[in-house]
Formats: sequence, structure tokens, C-alpha cells
Amino acid sequence: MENPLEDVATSDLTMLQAINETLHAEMARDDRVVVLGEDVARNGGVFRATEGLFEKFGEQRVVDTPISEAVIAGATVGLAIAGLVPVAEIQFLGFSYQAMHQLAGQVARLRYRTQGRFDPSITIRAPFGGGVRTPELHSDSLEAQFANMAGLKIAMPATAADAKGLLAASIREPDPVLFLEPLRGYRGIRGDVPDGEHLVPLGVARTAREGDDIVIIAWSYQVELACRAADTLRSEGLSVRVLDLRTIVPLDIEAIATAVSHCGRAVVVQESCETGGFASEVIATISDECFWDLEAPVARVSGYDVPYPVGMLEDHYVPDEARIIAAVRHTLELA
Amino acid sequence: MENPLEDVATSDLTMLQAINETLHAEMARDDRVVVLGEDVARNGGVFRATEGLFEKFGEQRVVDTPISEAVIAGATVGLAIAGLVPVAEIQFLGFSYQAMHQLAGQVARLRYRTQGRFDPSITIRAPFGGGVRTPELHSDSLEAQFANMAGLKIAMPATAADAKGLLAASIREPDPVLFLEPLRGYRGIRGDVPDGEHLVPLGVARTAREGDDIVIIAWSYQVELACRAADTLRSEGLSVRVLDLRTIVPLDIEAIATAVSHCGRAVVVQESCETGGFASEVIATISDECFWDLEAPVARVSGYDVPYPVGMLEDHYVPDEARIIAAVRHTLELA
Amino acid sequence: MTSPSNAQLREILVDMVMARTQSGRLWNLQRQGQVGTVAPIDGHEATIVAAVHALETEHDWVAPQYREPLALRRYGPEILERFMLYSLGHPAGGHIPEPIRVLPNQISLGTQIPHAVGIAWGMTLRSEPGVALVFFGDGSSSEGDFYEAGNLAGVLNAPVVMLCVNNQWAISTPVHQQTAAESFAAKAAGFGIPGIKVDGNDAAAVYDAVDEARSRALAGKGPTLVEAVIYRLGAHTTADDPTRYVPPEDLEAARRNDPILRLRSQLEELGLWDDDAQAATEAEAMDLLDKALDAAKAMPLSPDAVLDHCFSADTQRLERQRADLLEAGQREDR
Amino acid sequence: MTSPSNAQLREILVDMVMARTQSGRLWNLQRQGQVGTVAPIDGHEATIVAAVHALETEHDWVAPQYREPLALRRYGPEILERFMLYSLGHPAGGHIPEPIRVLPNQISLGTQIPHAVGIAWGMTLRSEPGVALVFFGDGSSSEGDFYEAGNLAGVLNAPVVMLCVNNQWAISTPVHQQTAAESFAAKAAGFGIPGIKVDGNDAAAVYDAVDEARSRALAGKGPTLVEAVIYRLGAHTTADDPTRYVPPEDLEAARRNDPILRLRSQLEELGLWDDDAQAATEAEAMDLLDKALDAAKAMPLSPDAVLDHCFSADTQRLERQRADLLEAGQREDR
Ligand SMILES: Cc1ncc(C[n+]2csc(CCOP(=O)(O)OP(=O)(O)O)c2C)c(N)n1
Ligand SMILES: Cc1ncc(C[n+]2csc(CCOP(=O)(O)OP(=O)(O)O)c2C)c(N)n1
Ligand SMILES: [Mg+2]
Ligand SMILES: [Mg+2]
Repeated sequence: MENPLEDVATSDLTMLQAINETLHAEMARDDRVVVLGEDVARNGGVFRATEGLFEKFGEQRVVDTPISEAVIAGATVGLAIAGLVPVAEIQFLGFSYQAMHQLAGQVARLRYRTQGRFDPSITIRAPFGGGVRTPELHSDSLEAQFANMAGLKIAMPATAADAKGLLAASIREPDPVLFLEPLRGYRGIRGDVPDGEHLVPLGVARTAREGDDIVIIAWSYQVELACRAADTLRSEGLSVRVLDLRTIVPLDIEAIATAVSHCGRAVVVQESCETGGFASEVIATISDECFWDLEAPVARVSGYDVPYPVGMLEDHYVPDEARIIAAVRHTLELA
Repeated sequence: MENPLEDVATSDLTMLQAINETLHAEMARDDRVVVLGEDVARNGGVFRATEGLFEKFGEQRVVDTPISEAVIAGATVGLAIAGLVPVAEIQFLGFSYQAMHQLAGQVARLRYRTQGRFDPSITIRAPFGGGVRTPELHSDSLEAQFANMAGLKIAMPATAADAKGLLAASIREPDPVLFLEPLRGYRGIRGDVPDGEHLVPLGVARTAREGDDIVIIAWSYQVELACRAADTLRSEGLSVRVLDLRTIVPLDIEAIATAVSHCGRAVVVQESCETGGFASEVIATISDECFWDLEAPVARVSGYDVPYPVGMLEDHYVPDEARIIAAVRHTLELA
Repeated sequence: MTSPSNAQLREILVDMVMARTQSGRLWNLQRQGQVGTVAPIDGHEATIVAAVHALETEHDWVAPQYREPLALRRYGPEILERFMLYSLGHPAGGHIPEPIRVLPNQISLGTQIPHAVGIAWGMTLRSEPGVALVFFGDGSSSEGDFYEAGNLAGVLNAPVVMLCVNNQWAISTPVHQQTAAESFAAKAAGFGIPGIKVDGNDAAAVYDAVDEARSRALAGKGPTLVEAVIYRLGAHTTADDPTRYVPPEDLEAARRNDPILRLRSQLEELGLWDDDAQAATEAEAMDLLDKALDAAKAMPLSPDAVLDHCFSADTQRLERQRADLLEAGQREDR
Repeated sequence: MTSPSNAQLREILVDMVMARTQSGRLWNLQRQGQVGTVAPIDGHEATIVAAVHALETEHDWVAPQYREPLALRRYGPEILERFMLYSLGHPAGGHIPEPIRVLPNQISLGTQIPHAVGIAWGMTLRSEPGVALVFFGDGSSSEGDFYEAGNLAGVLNAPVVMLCVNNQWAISTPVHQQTAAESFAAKAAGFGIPGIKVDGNDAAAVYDAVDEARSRALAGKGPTLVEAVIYRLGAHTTADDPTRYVPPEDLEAARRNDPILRLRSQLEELGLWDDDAQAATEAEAMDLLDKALDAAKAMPLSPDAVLDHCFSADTQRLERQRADLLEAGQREDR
């Protein structure tokens, strides 16, 4: 299903450009797609992710809402019931808390509650993640909380190509997808993106670096850091695999099991606070699937158990290459 | 700090009675304590947890609010700033989603945001948990989601005595505490409760059953099920320890490590869905702390990855004694 | 605006009597442990039935709270059938079949109001000639969702009819502790839309109000907030004891204003109703309910249905859980 | 109701000029990469300063949104000092010291409104003679929190003054897309409280409105919603490009109505202000800001401060994390 990038024409895009182009393409492809959110229309989104949509598709299909996250999420349920394909933006993931009753209680449960009467073809896009000195609640990594809300799929691309492929797949998916865009990646991640149709199925992890000694498991921007760490360590003769989960729900359990069984050692990286972060779930899954292949405990590299901090403290909170490298070395040293 | 029950006068109470008596005692002890929520005053709460408070302490200190969970939670922040000690009830934990931006973004962060200027002496009580055929969103176990919101403490008593001791400690605590009351336990759990002052510190686990072969780690009503399973297995000659976490934040990491290191094998029981449930955190913590002592992978017994189901399907969803016993047997059989 | 004809009023009364009869029967069945929690309909019949009779069922959507289902008969017999499944705790109770434009019960108060606004908005985007009617209680109006949805509906000019069923109580909380506003209709000012207050025990008045709101919406004039003032004559639900908080004299006064007595005597005067009609309707209501309940009880259900319809297809994790669940079942069978 | 004296108006103007001067300076410092995101105050000065001058700082609480701090000088020099720490991203920026009754900035829109209601309610419970004044924007009024809080305040009769700073924009969203209501003041009807609309560029009018609302509240007559109509003269923040959406002619018209020009010319006519006063105030403003910024820069900060004040004491997990963090620091030092 996935195009090997060698065979297709590609363009060099930032993740932001890839997202914007995909929104353009999906709106052109399916006229049921509507975009709604705060400042998404004339302003093109505070990060310009929706730039040009309003001009191209008009005020009916690209709609600035009042500042009401709950009703942005709640209206998507009604729009889906009415046969539309809503793509809503929550301006920052931290403000999805205002919409949690609609996201966890309604968007996630429409299919289950109605036992399949309605397809919740709903995509909720939201930027998140640290490293860019934003005000409070703009950076928080909440994916683990959403992963515990059954009924939501959660896509967290780490490359520009995946941003395109996963976003297109999310919009076409009959299940609701929370599509999380790393703030640092908007302009900080770029790469070859296939031109034309490009779909990445939800639930299939990606090997971002081959390697045999240890695997670093990550998602979203942390894949970028993991790859840098792997490259640095490779120059020291260590063979470090990097597994990019791409979607945390569905979780590619088999890919995790294969990678960990092969390497025998693993490190999981996340930006959220440690307690109850999704890394715990990955570790529990590893324990379920390949405990006997483990040669050392799986290390976690996480934010700390405090609210996402202010700018001057951010660098002490957010995992970086150095902390990942230290965890890899430590895990390799363990008997 | 904890009274050994042998030395003190006790009464036989249900968990509900213990909670109600504690609210009475704490309101009498400290006139800054105010109780607010839906139907908590004249009606005494839909489960009668606040029965008699309105009559005893009056309409100033026991207040029925409009049906506005966000402002119930949000007002506690203001009340705490004004020097009161609010004890708010969310009628069912599933409706804390309506208040999530206030709970996760405000209640949990008041101390951190103001760097200690204000003490968020806030207690949020909420019933939750399955097995009693409630309508949607009344049963959901959301503790793992809250555990990933730094700044909240989370108490989940499993006995009537702990309901008293932990609730009193929560109300007196300068940090915000989410106090979760298992619906099945309200009348289904009873036992000796110390008369008079009884405090159980937050963050100290309890050994509910001694045992050496394997430890079942649980919290809230699942401790009851775990104890039943342990007792059943004991009659077959197995020595099964049960560790009651009591509070999941703070987590008594040392108690977990000690129990698991001693037994070498463990099962974690939770009612929430599997993915991202707090059992994952316990397993990750075990992996951090005592990987080398593990003789088999730690099993999880959980709800499934679907929304909490309707009545006729509930028994297939909620972990029961049989599933716990099967997990224990399975874990003991593993090489 | 069209007022209901006498023939329509008679149909409305039939549905009202059916709803009350079935609600009473369900109450008893709950007491016998045969069905789950029941929220009695007594006092709400005129408002719900008349509102729904002002709709075109083919085009107009209904988003109920939880007290309405027995009064939504006009949308077809499937509503009762599914509601019996729902009352048993069968998952299929949430599946109201195509093409019926009724959503299942909503337990999370107020959350259905944004859904209705979304549906209404979606219908305009698809140029469909319908409205969305959403029911919600006086208590639910205190949720942020009500306000956010009303405000968005105003901005979008969405064809939605927001019907606040003011039965004076939210469990034990009386309206004056729910809001200090002069009325619930007065809240429309915050959305820049019309707010109408009607006597909800007067079926014709409710019909007229909804009909007018619907016409406005279809004419592109946007949403309307309708407050129907009634009184909850029964308990909140089977789990509630209203004697703890409802003043008996208020209840007495309200009973004298019972919407069914009122419409009955009006139609009796016109010679359109009599004791026989009443008895026949009640008997049919019982019969329909019993049949629907029997059918519901006969509906098969496999244990692993608990995992169905979470997603459009099982994930790897759900596949593992399905295997676990079936294994656990086998263990028990042994 | 007391109108502000000329002397008070002069004090208000001083604070207004200080705020604008410092805001402009901060904008430049942001451009030089010295401080984080800045939300310019231009156009908001009369509303915020005059409102705060109508308060008794010893008793009355202020719950700001995020645009206010530079205009809260009346509450003491600590406000500026802390705001500089905040602008640098220093955690102590959130700690406004005792006994100053001002909350730190609120980023999560509307969430401070329930806090203010809680404070006001708490003050009545403790029989304290104060009110809580909460600032929020036209955009924030669309959040459920605004409505839930307003409704609760109405029911509780809480001594709160809800001040909607209607600067016509919420980032790029104009007021007519924010609500179809006739005004933001009109939303008071939904809470059963008075709603007053004032010209927010008229310092005396704002002072009077807040003073009246405060008197009502202290007299036990409950909350008031005040809408101050102004125009955002600058960008939303340093991250925003308003030329994408603000019609230049509207901005031009608004500039002619600049609240500072207006109060200046009024006081100049009275002989209470002149170019020298203006220059001296601006110079002092710059000086105060630079000093506060220097002090903020000199404020020490240890890496593991990131873990402080989450709880009243470290949990076992936080102890482990503190050790990790210090170890990571040592690795880097090597
Ligand atoms: C979000 C939410 N909060 C609380 C509840 C618990 N609850 C169920 S019914 C009810 C009262 C609802 O009152 P109203 O909206 O007036 O409807 P009525 O029962 O009077 O028809 C409450 C508080 C709930 N179901 N959902
Ligand atoms: C809950 C929430 N949603 C969205 C945002 C993003 N955001 C920051 S400022 C803003 C506009 C606020 O407008 P308004 O309340 O009118 O205040 P103004 O900036 O005009 O002073 C938005 C949408 C936020 N901070 N919080
Ligand atoms: Mg009601
Ligand atoms: Mg504004």
C-alpha cells in the first residue's frame, strides 16, 4: 500500500507544507470534506496549516468558529451524522481539555454507541509538543490520555512524507482520528514527500533506522531525536535500530515485538510526563509479547512528572539527544 | 502514623457510611471546609454520601450547584485562593470530562503556576466503576488519564477504613486530591473503621494479603476481587500476596518493588481499558525497579479496549475473580 | 404557521397516552428487576409528542436527552423496539436503524446540543430541507455545551430548534438554583436568536411554537430557543426518591395541570375521545410494549459483541483481546 | 457611584502611558529575541487601568487574562517585576507575592472566570468586604466557562465583576463571527444579572461602570457583566500578522479614537498634562521596565527548579526524577 519513495516523483517539503498540501488535495478530492476551527479560514491557521483553503474552497467549507473547543468537537459529530467529513483543528492540543467530554465521550463513542449506524469519519488535528518556548498548555503531550479513551485512533507522524500519508488516510478513515502535529516539526522537519496520491495505513510502524544491538521506540518528533542519537552512536560502532510507531492507536504490536525480540534491548522515548505516559504502555506491551527475549529492562526517557514548564526550564524537561544516548548506553551496559 | 486497628475502638461500616461520617467529621473539625456539587445538599447526594451535611452545616457550607462540572471544579480554585477548603463532588467520574480543562489545566497546576503562592487544598470526590448496571459514562475508570496530569494526587480506597483515613488525609492535604469511590464498594464493601481521628497518609501502599509465590497488585474495588482470588488460591496451597496501592499518585514505588522482588511474579488488575491503563504504569515501574528479580512477565487483567459497555455486556468486560485466578495460574506456570 | 388540526391533536393524544402507559409499565418492570433504570415520562408527554408532530420525519432530525424515547412514536415502531433493547442493556438499543432520523439517548447532559447544531449545519451544507430538533432539560442548560452550541448556531444561522424541557427540576435541584435568569427562553439573547416560552402542558401551543421555529429555520432565518414549561410529575428515575425534596403542594398543583387530562377533556368535549378510546389506547400501548420487550429479550448476543463496533475493524490489540475473551468464556464453560 | 476626580484621571493616564510605553519596549525586546511572546496593550489601556483604579487593592481581587499585566501597576511594582520574569520564561513569573490580590496570567481562555466566581463566593463565606474583578476578551466569552461561571455567579449572587474587554478581535476572528448576540453585555440576560456596555476608550466611563458594579456587589446585590468596547490597535501578539485580516480603514478609524490621545487632550485642556509630563512618564516607564528586566535576568534558577512546587513535597517518583535530572546535568558538565 505504501509507495517506496524511489519509484515516485517527490518534492522536498516541510511537515507544515505537507500537511497544507494534503488538506488542499483531500478537499479537492472529496467535497464532503469541511475544515473548521479557530482562525483556520482567512488567517489560514495560526501556523498557516490551513493556508489558502478558504480562498480555494470558500466560506462554506472552511469555517472560523467561535472560541469554543467543545462545540468544535461536538459539531463534528453532527456533521458526520449529516454525511460530511469534518476536519477540525484544535488550535493547541492543550485546549482539547475544553473538548474532552465531546472527544472522549462522543466522538470516540459514536460508532460504538450506535453499533455502527454512523461512521464517525472525523479528523481532529492539533499541534502540540515542546521545544519552541510557547506559553502554558501549548506544548503538552497528552497522547497517553487519549490512548486510554477507547474509540479514538491517534496518528503522530514524524516525517513530512508520513504527515501527508497519515493525514490523507485519517481523513478517509471511517473511524475518528486524532492527528497530532509536532510544533517543532512544522518547519524543523522536512524531507521528500511523494507527489500525488500517498497513503500510509494507520497501525503500521516504520523502521526509521536499521540496527541490531538495541531499538529506540519513539513517535512524533522524538523519532527525529532518536535518529540523531542512533546516528551518533553508529559512529561509535553501535548498531541502533529506531522504530517509529507512527500511530499509537492502533499500535503495531507485531512490529514492536519483532524489533525488541531481534535486538533484545530497548529504550522508549516520549515527551509527556513519565507517569502514565504512553511509554508505559509500550513497555507493558513488550513485557506481554517478548519478555523472554529481553536482555535488560526497557528504559524510558520522558518528561518529568510536573506540568510542562515555562521557557527557561523547558530544556531541562524535554528529552534530548544526550538523554537518549545516555539511556541507550546504560541499557547496553546492563548485564 | 496509621493506627493498628487492634488498639482502637472501631465500628462496622460500609464504605459509604465511612465516607459520610468522615465528611461530617472534617466539616466539624475545620470550618473552612465547604461541600459543593450537584444534588449534594437537600438530597444528600445521589448515593447519600453527603447525607445530613446540609441539615448540620447549613446552606452556606453545603451547596447545590447548577449542572456545570467545569465551574464546580473551577470554583474550587477560587475558593482555595480565598482560603476555603473545598470538597467538590462530580456526580460520576465520567462527567469529569466536562471539567477536564479545569482539573488538568487549573486545579492540578495552581501550585506550580504560582510557584507555591497558593495551596490548592482541594478535594474532588467522584464515584466510578462498574458492576452495577449504570447508564453510559457512569462506570468508566479514568484514573490513568488523571495520573498523566501532573499535579493531581489520586486516592482510590479499597476498604471502609481506608475510605475514612484517605478522605480525611485528602481534605487536610495542601495538594489537590482526586478521591475516587467505587460504586460497587459503596454498599458492597464494609468493615471495621476506627472511631475518631484516623488518617492514612497518601502514598503508602497496604499489604492486603501476605503471600510469597506471586503478588496481585490492585487498587480500589479490584483489591476486593484480588483478595477473593488470593483466598481461593490459598485453599489450593498457593501463597498469593495482594498489594493495595491505595493511591496511584503518589505511587508507592518501594512497596511495589519490595513485593515483586520478594515474589518474583506479579499480576496487575484494573478495570479500565487495557491500552494506557494504569496497570501499564505499574508494569513499567516494575521493569524499572526490579526487572532482574522477575521470573515471568507481569500479567495484566483489564477491561478491554472499548468504551465501557451496556449492562448485558458488562460482565464480559469487567475483570472478575475467574480472570484474575486464570492470570495468576498462567503466570505461575510460565518457566 | 399552521396550528394542529383536531385530527392531529387526536394523534398527539394517542401518542401521549401510549407514552405514559408504557412508562408506567416500564417502571413496574424495573421494580421487578426486568429492565434497567427508568426515567418516567409523566408530565412531559405534551411537550415531546407535540414537538415531534410538528416535524417532517423524513427530513428532520431529533436529538433526544433520555426521557423522550417513548414519546417519539411518530418516528416509527423501531424507536420502541430499540428502546426496549436499550432498557435491557442490549447494545443494539443504541442502533436506531436507517433511515430513521433519531439519535439514541444521550446520558452526558447537554452534549447532544452541539451534535444537533452540527447536523443542522451539515444539512445546509448539503442543501437538505430539514431541521434538527434537540431536547434538553432545564438542568442541562447549565452545561457549557448548551451555550457554546447556541452561540455557534446563532453565528452560523443553523436550522436548529433548541427545545428546553423545563420540568422545574434537575434531580433534586429546583430551577431557581439552576439559574437566576428570568426564564430559560431569556438565554436566547446571549445567542442573538429568538427565545419563546410556551406552556408545555398545552400540546397545541408547543406544536405551534415548534412549527414556527421550524419554518423560520427552513426559511434560512436560523435557530430558535423554545422553552416548554411543565412539571415533572414522577420521580427523576427509578433510583430517585423525590419525597426528599419536592414540596407536596407543588406536586399537587402540577397534577391538576396534567397535560393528558387537559388534552383529553378538550378532545372529549369535541367528541373525539372517550373512556373507550382511552382504554383501547392503553391496551394497545401495553401490547406493543410487551411485544417489543419479548422481541428484545429474544435478540441474540454473543459475549464478544462487547468488542464489536468500537472501530470499523479490529486492531491488533482488539484481536488479542477477542481471543482472550473467548478463552475466558471457554474456561467458564468447563 | 463616585466619578473619578481629575487627580484620579491623571493617575489613570500615568498608568496608561506607562503601560503603552512598556508594551512597545517589550515588543522590540521580543524582536531582539530577549523576551518571549508579547501581546501588545495598545488600545486596551483605558479599560484596564480605569477598571483597576475603581478597586480597593487591599480587598479586591483581579483575575487577568494575559494582556493586562502592564496596566495593573496600581497593585504595586511587584506586578511589573513578576511580569518581566514571566516574559523571560522564569517560573517565578507566576508567583505574585502575598498579599497582592492579583492572579498570574491565564492562557487557557475563560478558565479564570470560574476562579473569580470562586474567589468572590469565598469572600462572602468569610465575610470579607471585597469583590473579584475578572478580565476576559470577546473571544473568550465563547467558552463554556464564561457561561457556566456567569450562571453560577447569578445563582450565588457572588460579588464578582465580569469585565468583557471587547477589542473586536480574537486573533483573526471578528466579533460578528464570535457571536450573533446584540452585544456581549446582552449575555447577562442568560444569568439574570445586569449587563452594562461602556465605551472602553473612555476611562471615566469605565471607572464609573466598575465602581457601580463593585458597589452593587458589596451591597449584596450580586454580579455585573460589563462590556468595554474598544479596538485592538496592535497585533494579537508578536506571532501574529494582522495585515492578513484587519481592514486598514477600520484600524485607521480606531486609531483616531485612541484612548490615550483622548484622555491626554482632556487633561491637557485642564492643564494637568503636557508634553513634558508625557515625556517624563515615558522615560520613567522605560526606566522601570529596564530595571525590572535586569532584576529578572539576575534571578537565579537551578535546573531542578523544573520539579519544584508541583506538590508540597516530592513524591518517591519526583525524588527519582530529581536524581536523574541532576545526573543528566552532570553528564553535560563533563
Ligand atoms: C454531564 C452530566 N452531568 C451530570 C449527570 C447526572 N445527571 C443525570 S440526569 C441529571 C439531571 C438532569 O436534569 P434536566 O436536564 O433538567 O433533565 P430532567 O431529568 O429534569 O428531564 C443529572 C445531574 C449527567 N448525566 N451528565
Ligand atoms: C482555551 C483556549 N483556546 C484557544 C486559545 C488560543 N488563543 C489564544 S488568544 C486567542 C484569542 C483570544 O481572543 P480574546 O478573548 O478576544 O482576547 P484578545 O486577544 O482579543 O485580548 C486564542 C484563540 C487559548 N489560549 N485558550
Ligand atoms: Mg429538568
Ligand atoms: Mg478580543
